[in-house]
Amino acid sequence: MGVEKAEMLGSEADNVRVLGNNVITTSLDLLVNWSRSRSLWPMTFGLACCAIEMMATGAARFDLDRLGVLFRASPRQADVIIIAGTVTHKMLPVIKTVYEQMPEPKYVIAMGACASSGGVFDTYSVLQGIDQALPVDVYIPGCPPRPEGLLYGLLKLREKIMRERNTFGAAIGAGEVVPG
Amino acid sequence: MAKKETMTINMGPQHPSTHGVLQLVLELDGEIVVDAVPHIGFLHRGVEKLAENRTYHRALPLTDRLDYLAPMSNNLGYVLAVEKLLGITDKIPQRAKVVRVMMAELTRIKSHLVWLATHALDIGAMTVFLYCFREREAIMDMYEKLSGARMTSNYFRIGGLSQDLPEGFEDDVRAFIEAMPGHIETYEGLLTGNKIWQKRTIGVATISAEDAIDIGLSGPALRASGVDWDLRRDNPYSGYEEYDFNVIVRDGCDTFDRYKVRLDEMRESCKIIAQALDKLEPGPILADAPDVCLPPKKDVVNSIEGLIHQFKLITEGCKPEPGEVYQSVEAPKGELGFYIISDGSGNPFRMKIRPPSFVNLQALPQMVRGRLLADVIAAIGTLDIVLGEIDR
Amino acid sequence: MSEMLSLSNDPTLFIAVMLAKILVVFIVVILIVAYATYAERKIIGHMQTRLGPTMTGPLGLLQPIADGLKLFFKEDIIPSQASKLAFILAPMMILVPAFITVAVIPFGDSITVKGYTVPLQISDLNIGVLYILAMSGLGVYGIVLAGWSSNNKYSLLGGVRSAAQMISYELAAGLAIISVFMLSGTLQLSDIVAAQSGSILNWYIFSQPLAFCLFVITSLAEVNRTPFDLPEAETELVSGFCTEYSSMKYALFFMAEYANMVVLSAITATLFLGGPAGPFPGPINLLIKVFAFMFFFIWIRATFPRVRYDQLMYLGWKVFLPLALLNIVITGAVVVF
Amino acid sequence: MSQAVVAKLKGAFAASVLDVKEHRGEVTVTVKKEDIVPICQFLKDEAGYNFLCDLCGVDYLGQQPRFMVVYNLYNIATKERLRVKVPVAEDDACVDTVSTVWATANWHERECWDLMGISFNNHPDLRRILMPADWEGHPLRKDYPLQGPDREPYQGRLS
Repeated sequence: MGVEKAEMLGSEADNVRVLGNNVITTSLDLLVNWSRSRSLWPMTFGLACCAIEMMATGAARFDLDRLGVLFRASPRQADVIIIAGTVTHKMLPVIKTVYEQMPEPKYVIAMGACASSGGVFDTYSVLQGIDQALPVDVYIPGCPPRPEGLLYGLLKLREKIMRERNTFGAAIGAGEVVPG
Repeated sequence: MAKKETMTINMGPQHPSTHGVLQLVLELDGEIVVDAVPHIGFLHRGVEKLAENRTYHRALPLTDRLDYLAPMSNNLGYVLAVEKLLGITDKIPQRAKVVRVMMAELTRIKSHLVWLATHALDIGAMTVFLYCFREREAIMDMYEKLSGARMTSNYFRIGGLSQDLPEGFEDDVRAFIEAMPGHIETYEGLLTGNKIWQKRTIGVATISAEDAIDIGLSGPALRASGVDWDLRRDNPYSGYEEYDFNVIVRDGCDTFDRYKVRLDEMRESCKIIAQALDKLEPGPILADAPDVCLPPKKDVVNSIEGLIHQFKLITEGCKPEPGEVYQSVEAPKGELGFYIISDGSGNPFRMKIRPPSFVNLQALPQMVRGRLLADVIAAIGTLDIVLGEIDR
Repeated sequence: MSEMLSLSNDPTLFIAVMLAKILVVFIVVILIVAYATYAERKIIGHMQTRLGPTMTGPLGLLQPIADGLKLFFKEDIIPSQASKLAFILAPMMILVPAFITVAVIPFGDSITVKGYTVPLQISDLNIGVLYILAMSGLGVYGIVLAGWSSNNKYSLLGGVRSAAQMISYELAAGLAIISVFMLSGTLQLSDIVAAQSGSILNWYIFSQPLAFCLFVITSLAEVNRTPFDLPEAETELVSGFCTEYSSMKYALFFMAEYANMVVLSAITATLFLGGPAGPFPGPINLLIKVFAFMFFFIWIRATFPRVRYDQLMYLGWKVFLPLALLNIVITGAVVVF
Repeated sequence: MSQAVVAKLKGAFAASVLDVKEHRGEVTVTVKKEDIVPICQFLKDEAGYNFLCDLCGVDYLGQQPRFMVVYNLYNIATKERLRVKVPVAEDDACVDTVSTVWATANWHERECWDLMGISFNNHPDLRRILMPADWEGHPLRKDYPLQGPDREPYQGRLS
């Protein structure tokens, strides 16, 4: 029924058409979104100063583990890549490779001024913002951002994931995720 | 005999234990390292070039981001070099000197804590990591009280300090240095006597004194090879000659001794901080050199003269006479040098930074050749490298 | 004494009871495995002045479920250069032996169903101990296969390390157990438990303290836990043999590690601590002992650094093996004279 | 003390020492580039400057010769410093390597080549070190734009 309805509406995106919007799919989406947002495993991937602040966030006082955040060393097991530090032209191909190695769904957090815009390093070797290469979900300002900033960024990412639709459908191969 | 095949393995730039973005190309024969070639530059941000395009005051924040584990040590090296270039080294007030020493030593503790945390984590002891970060947070709080930032403090100024110590700061420091030796005991309790830790560190990644000098090692890594050299004592700066402290030297040349040297250095730092606290007396915090020093913030926001003064100094910069100086400080990782050439303008003509980690990292291949893969991790940890200053 | 329930005297009931036992044991083990991850994060967290998961569900209790669901719904990557069949097979090959080992562990005395005696044990093999050794020997193939089929050098190193490690420690573990059944005179686990019944002093931990220590340490090595977690040493080999695994396959590895931990705790409890003997009903006693061992494993992980590969080999072949042999000789002497 | 070393150096390499300067208590000796290796060897063996702190290139764009290679030396026994400079012409931007004297010079010289474009004869492994291997140009030269050659500099800035 949901399928027909969506087709009739016509205005809905193609990918929502497959499973549609009904009580079952939305609650399944909710379940998937809930699990994804509650278990965000970032890559152990530090570039510069921000990486130290990221470590501090994982340490005792802020304790990312409370949110279910567990650092994984292999990109294959990670859900989110936190670009923590300055991205140089020499490093960019590596970051792209790592990003491509991550399984879908994957998210990108640009942590700090350098990752967001190049920061103070407006020079020949620095990429002026990782958004030139990767689709960034959350930007965190600061040089470096405080741990609270990173926590807030992760919570914002959670909200964003919770707004996604057709996540269950995408997981079983029907259509694609509609970003929230 | 069958032909021996080696395997080339690429460690980094994305690897959990290369301390950032170091890339090591290892040639392995089974688990034995035949050769290791470090590749650096993945964090090259052009700090030296950028500094040439900025006035002396505006280049200061860049130094925070070199060795981001010890920002105040970098600040100190830079301001000392510029002061030397300007010829105002004698004019720095006593209070500023004492606070500089105190903060530099706190920074040393902070840097060593991160070193111990990551080194232990690399070898597999994860609890030490969290304990060290717990103590580090106390220093971070002090940093924040003092400068408003947890890491990139930018607190020292050419000619003195940016602002005076906040109220109650001395009590915080005193409480910290009273508690710190106990915490160091805890780390030692977890590691020093631990048989596995000893097995993993004693006799690992050795380098003789001769080789160490030849390759340019400095700081704790050199002192653990039995070379008695500490810039704080041998070429004192910022009034270090007035403090009573021991230079820790051990002659085991291995990872374990480098570990012990750094732990004992933390204890010595506590002693220096205690002496600095006793020396702390009210007084000016900026040198009496208006053509060089930025005016106090309250003048900038309250009077037009102060504002113009600040504006002129920031945009045009202070102008040292043409010449060149090399000033080095004993940073937590070794000799941190600033070589600055002035052409008489407001920007440094050339600023070369001598980063200790850059030089220390050169020793890595000869430390790990013929050893096991797991020792590479220990060797990287024991050199205490920071990619921010290696690549600049 | 009523008759033992078997396939010959009441086939329907026998199959029903068997299935019920299997189901219950399976669910219990799965639950323990899921919550062992939670317990590990919580316990290590508290040891490290942290809290561990708190935000997902009350006290963070839903954390393992969120993790599991997330992994289930994630994209499953099979690297193009991987050897596909082996790559898919490997996680199962490591998980299945872990689970089927549970079949021989007695988890209580017998109960009576419709006048028949039903032992609280899925299958009372007369070569139970050998079966355990054989199954834990199978597990290593999963890891080696995973390491080799991923076509990744880190995985390969992890696989090779684990093969060497498991082979050397299997031997020491096996020899440590030999002294136990030299005392009991049987390979049947229910008989070994029976031999330890009566008093707490009959437990083999008291008559075989050396064998007990050896077995606990070698079992740490067999389940790849700190300080012997070399095959997946995160700071050396990224994620070791499971570097290339994502999604559900990775979850299987994750579960296998904890399942192995549960199984080895249960085996240790059975062989040395009297199995289900104790003040409470049998299964609860066994669970208490299993949890105690798991707590011990977690505690070790929070405390010790990792040993190096050559040191591990040295320990296995030059320390544990001779000690185990010595123990056998002494036990033999005591038994004979 | 450093002056004594300079006098000794002048005695041994009279023709090579071009200039001696003192600024803020630091002695700088400018020498001819042809003799840099023997001079360094002399300073290391005879004068005890066993520690090469730093080696870098400086670009004096518009002057002749255009480049200087600067060696900052240190004597661990007497705690003395000395700076040796070598002028290098643009059309022959090439100096003999001192990595045979101090092994530490290896990476410093690579960096100097990478960022300043001064090459070193007989260097064991002269590759780019900080920039990618396929990078064009030498960024620390004064005629290299700060933001790189392919990017228009932002106009609304102060410096």
